[in-house]
Amino acid sequence: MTNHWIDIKNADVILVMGANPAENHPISMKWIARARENGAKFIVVDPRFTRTAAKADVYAPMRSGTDIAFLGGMIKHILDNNLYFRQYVSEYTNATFLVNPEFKGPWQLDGLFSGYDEKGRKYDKKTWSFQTDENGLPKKDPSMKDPNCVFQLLRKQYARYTLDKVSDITGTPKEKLLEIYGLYASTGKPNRSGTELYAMGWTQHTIGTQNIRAMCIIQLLLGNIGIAGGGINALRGESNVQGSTDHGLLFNILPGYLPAPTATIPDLKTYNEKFTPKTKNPKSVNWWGNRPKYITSYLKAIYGTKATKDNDFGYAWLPKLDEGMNCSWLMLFDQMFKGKFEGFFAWGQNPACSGANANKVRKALAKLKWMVNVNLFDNETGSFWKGPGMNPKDIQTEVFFLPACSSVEKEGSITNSGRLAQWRTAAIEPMGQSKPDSDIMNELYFRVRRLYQKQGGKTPAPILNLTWDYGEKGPDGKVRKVDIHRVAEEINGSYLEDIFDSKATPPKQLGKRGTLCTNFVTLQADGTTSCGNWIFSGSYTQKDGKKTNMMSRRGKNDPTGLGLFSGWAWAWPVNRRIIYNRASVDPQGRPWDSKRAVIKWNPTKPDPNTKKPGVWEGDVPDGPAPPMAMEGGKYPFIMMATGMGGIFGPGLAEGPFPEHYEALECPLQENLMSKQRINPTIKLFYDKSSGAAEDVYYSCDVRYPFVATTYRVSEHWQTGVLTRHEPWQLEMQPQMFIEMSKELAKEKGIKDGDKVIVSSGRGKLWAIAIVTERFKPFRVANSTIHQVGMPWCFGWQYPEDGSSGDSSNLLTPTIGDANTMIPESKAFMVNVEKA
Amino acid sequence: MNKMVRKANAFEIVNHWVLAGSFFVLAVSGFGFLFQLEQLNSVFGSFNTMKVWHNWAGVVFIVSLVLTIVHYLSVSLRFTSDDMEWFSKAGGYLSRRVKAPPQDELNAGQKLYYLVVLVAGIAISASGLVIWLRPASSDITRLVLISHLIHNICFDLLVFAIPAHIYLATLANPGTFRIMVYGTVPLEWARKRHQKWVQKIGV
Amino acid sequence: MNVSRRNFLKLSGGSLLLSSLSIDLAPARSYAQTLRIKNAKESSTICPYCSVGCGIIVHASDGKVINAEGDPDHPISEGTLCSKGASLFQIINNPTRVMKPRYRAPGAGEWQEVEWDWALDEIAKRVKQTRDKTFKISTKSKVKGKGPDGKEVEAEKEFVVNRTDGIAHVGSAALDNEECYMLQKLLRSWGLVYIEHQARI
Amino acid sequence: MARKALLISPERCIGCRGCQTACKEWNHLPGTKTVNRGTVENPPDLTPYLYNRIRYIETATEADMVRWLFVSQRCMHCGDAGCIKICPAPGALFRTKEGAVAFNKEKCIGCKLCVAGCPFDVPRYDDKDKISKCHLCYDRTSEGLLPACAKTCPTGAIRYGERDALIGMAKKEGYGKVYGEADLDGLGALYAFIDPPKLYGMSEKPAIPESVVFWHKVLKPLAYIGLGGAVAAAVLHYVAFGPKKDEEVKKDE
Repeated sequence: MTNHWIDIKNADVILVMGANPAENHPISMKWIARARENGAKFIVVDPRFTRTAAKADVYAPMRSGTDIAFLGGMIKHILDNNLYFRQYVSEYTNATFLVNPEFKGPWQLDGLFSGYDEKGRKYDKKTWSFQTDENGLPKKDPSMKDPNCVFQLLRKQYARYTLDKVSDITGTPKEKLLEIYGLYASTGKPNRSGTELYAMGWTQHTIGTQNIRAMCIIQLLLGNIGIAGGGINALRGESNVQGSTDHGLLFNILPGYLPAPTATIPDLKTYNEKFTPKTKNPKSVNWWGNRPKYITSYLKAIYGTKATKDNDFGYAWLPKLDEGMNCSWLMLFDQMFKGKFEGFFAWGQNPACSGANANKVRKALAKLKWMVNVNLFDNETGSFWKGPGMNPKDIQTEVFFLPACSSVEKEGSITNSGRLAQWRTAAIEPMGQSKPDSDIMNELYFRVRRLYQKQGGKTPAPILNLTWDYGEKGPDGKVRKVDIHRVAEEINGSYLEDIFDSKATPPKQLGKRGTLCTNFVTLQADGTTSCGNWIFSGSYTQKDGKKTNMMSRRGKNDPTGLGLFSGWAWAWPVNRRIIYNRASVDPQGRPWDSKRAVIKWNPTKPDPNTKKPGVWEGDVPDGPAPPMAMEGGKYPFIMMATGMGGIFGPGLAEGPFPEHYEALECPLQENLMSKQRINPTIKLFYDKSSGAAEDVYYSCDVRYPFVATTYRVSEHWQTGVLTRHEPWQLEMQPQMFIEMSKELAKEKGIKDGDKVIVSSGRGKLWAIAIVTERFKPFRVANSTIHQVGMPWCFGWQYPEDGSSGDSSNLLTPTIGDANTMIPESKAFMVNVEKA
Repeated sequence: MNKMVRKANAFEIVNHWVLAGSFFVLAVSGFGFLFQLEQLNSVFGSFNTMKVWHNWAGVVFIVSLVLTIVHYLSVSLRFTSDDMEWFSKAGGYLSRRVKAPPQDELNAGQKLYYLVVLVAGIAISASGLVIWLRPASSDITRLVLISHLIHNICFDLLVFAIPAHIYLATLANPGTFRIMVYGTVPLEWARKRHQKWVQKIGV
Repeated sequence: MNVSRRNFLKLSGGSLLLSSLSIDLAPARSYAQTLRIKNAKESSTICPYCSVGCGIIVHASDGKVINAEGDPDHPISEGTLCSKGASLFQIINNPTRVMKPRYRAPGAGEWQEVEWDWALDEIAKRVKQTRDKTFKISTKSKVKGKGPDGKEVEAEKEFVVNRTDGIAHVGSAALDNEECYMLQKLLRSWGLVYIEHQARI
Repeated sequence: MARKALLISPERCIGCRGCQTACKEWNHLPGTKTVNRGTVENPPDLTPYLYNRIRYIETATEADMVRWLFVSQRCMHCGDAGCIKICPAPGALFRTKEGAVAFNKEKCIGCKLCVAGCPFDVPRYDDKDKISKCHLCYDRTSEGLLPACAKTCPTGAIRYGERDALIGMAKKEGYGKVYGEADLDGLGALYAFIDPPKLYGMSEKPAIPESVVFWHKVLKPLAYIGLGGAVAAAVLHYVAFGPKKDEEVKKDE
């Protein structure tokens, strides 16, 4: 989330598309309701009529997987009717930038951008660049009339997204499209704000990242980024999926979104050269220019005194990926399926139900030599060897199940969608023999380390040199019990030497040796600071010797009335509640909307640090620099090297502008928008010539004629490992179901409550039919398309009588987004028959 | 010594007192339920045990009632011209001078009382059973409501009829009560009240 | 008490007989029941389910959780919870929770309960075994460089990678931040690169 | 104390069933085994272990427009409560000082008459044959806490407070009529409906069954009158006419 949960109340228009907050984030509806009480309009666009849709002022159905068409039409509507926020667009985004004249778009190349390599299914992005001046800075046309400027290219790209075409693709009635376009575009005025809430409904597509990009473009056009009641807000699915991502539990990132090093980056210097963007524009903050400070401080945190300047701070000990090596989820299970792994940890996760194409996942697990499953409850992953179709005698996988304790039996912090890190205290000791996860890690750390100490082995250095000072140690050198506060301190970082601001005269002391860091601004690239995760620097601070856990704060003050609650817990970065908030003010530092001032520049009040007049008031600004138009002022989008919001986004795989492609499995022979039916850059696991039978897909195949989508329900959480064990939840939502329209049910002779068999190319399962008015057939390209929907919260392992059914992921395909490789489980093809 | 004639046998006496006893328990607890008389806790212990008493006293009552009804069926349902005359003179109870005409084994008032017991007894028993056992029914709520109504109407009827019966069998007619103790009455007493019956049995 | 008073008046007004017999049909009774959380220990936590981050107060007594309900001071949730948050109690006190480590031997048809020490030692052995067997100190990669003639050429070179491709990990978005940090640190120290979790799906 | 009540606003309800669960949590009610019957609504009815449940009502209006309504079903805490009226066991059903209709299982005799007396088909009996229903968390409210359902509701679809204030609030929010404002001496569970109550499965004019009213108003007093009347009549008769004398009979002969 660029903004935060409470901020939804500040919106004038709320668009929920790709999310179902009433069922998956119910408490967010409190803030949507609050906004509506203040007159806000609530729009829901969803293939099915959900509990969220039931509360909408305007609801529109849309065929699953056609979001870009829908949003492209909105971009066209905004541009055609001059509804964009002109000053914002021209001064805060790259709309004015001139693009390489060689660049060609889908309007010229029938669905492709310039530089496509058909064989490699990827683009050479050379032409996706800006024209630059002698300083290497992008050339601009402030009038935005140059035919090569981003703004004009945007017009050309979406000129094809006419109302008729969009309605034909999405199945949304034209009048609904117009109503929603008009309503949402009304937020293009300085005193109107519009927010967008999305979740897996956008990400779980082969074009997931571009779905979000399309909305980002709209939000930038309407000036909705950075303001209260605006933003583009991912509603994350798990209590700490934000935190676990922040802390780099992914193959491609280290904590704080530092890229994971690759083989051809042999040393820290090369790493820094490659990943530290540069700009000569003094107005550009270019925050990632600080990268060397963060990676060095990270290495100091994990290797401590063993990390020295001489040994490149232990950079060599970090595991490296081969160039182009992708270890993401689908690849991981593909490798496992091919028998490439001996060992596997499923730590608090149940891939046998949550993984797309779960049959393949379950078969893959059987190829492991050993597996460790850490959880509160037994689950389909840990017990895969006795699952449906498995013969335990044939399965040689050893499985260890380690019981973790629940979240109230230990201490620690979690980060919500709004980047708010909140501390949880322990109510009781761990029950039975269960242990906090941190203690399980501690035990494993120590035991593996002891083996390497005693027996030696392959490259023990990364293990032996790791810092692990997390509590009082016993005579064997083992930490008896993890003191989680010490971990929090390591993440926050500390000064290893006295730190001075060398630019100031005389040099000003920034930090005192041996104390906790104030925030990441004081981190250093020379090894004199240590910080486990730079974005969390400032979460556990020290003043006058006294340590403060900022994440456990319970301040209730809200002076702005915008719901920032800056004294409640702590949000990264530096307790900023709304990011890109410098875009909420005009170049002079005056809020676009004085009634909703996130920050404002007070030119007379002296800065407490410099004592010079001029200071920001309100939320923590995106950097203390004065407003853009003033001396020393900075551009608002500090994470971008150019300082500008990216309407033209050359970083993604498919192209700098989102373009509509159909899902891998879809009911249409061709894409109505272009010759390119599917995303040209996705990795195909199955081809007629190669790929496992498990990865097969069927598009436009009479055997699987219905579009299917998967989702969660309010009563269960993820695969249901926790909630299926709660009789209260199971009572409300006991069995696997499939929702379908009355029209389809009639066609198939299915009645409400009937048991049906749902099948796809990958598997089949039973479900109870919910025949409902809330599902309607779509009229797409003059044909009728039926859509069905299923939850994925059930599994064979519990309830033990099998009364719940199994996961709908048995049906989903092995295909992912071209950028993130998030599997496409929101649009695929199935058949339904009465059981 | 006056000659004695047998008016009631041992079965009749025992059955009468079983019926009377169970009714007494039912009536007292019934009042308790009707008006939530917590004072009765000192007798029954609690309303829960009172309910047990009420229900099982009801069972006893039903058994005894059935025996009573069957036993007196033949004599009670035969109404004759004597009865009409008895009614026209109100059994001689409303005047010191008007005398009741000669009667058979049971006078018309007694037959009427039998009828009340027959109708109200069956109805209160049946409705009580419905409330207690809640038989399977498509609309049990309605059935219970009707039963509840009947139960209470009958109760109202019985709480009037029973005291009247007690009065008539004791204070109003000295000498009657002994029938339900010894089973016999003096011949003279019988002659005056059940002349025709005495003639019939030919004492 | 308004209601029963009103009721009472109405009844007594409506039926003289009833009131004269002083039959109060709806007596206002205060049935004293002690609040079971009155003397419990309170601690604050955040809901473990979705990412809204609602506050929950947990009441514990004698080392047992006896109640868990919304934290009214929490600025986001203001004491409210959805069905999942409201049932936190049932996660903690749940007879189907696994309370002892388990092991499933190759080819076995059932789990067996084991001791922590044994399980952890065995896992450590396997981590080491697999790591030692599959550890790659270096791999070959193609890199662009300048040939002797000054032209750009692609050449294969050996690079240090210090990783194992023999062990993979998935999870865990439900751990605390500190645990996530420890976990990535631990896994990377073993050389794992196949590290994924819920964010990817 | 001013009478307290719940204000239930289906328009605000998002159907998350936080209230359904929070109620179970607070009252320690077990979950029961259910099946999916072709709807997400479950269990299908109130049970002894379910005091409050959300009903999901799907209505197809006009062309292609569908509405999905969510409404809480539970004890209505009638001002004139049929269950209390008909209950024979003192203290089994009672009115709390906040105005709720609560129960005491220890005093309940399991007669189930309250089931018949309730205009809303609310009371249920547990496995020990004791009454079970919403009691508006009077153990909480008497300590100044909100009922579990109202406390947990994210969107204010269930609000608890002084009854008069709630009615005022609903009117201010634009609801002309509040369901339960006057019926049965005012319900303790008020509903702000924009549609006719029938759409939500509620009767337009809820009332205690007529037979119960008749019984209460007529039969009950008659029981006293009957007993008293019989005794009085006997006394009067005895005084006026005296017992039948055997001598008189003799004289006559």
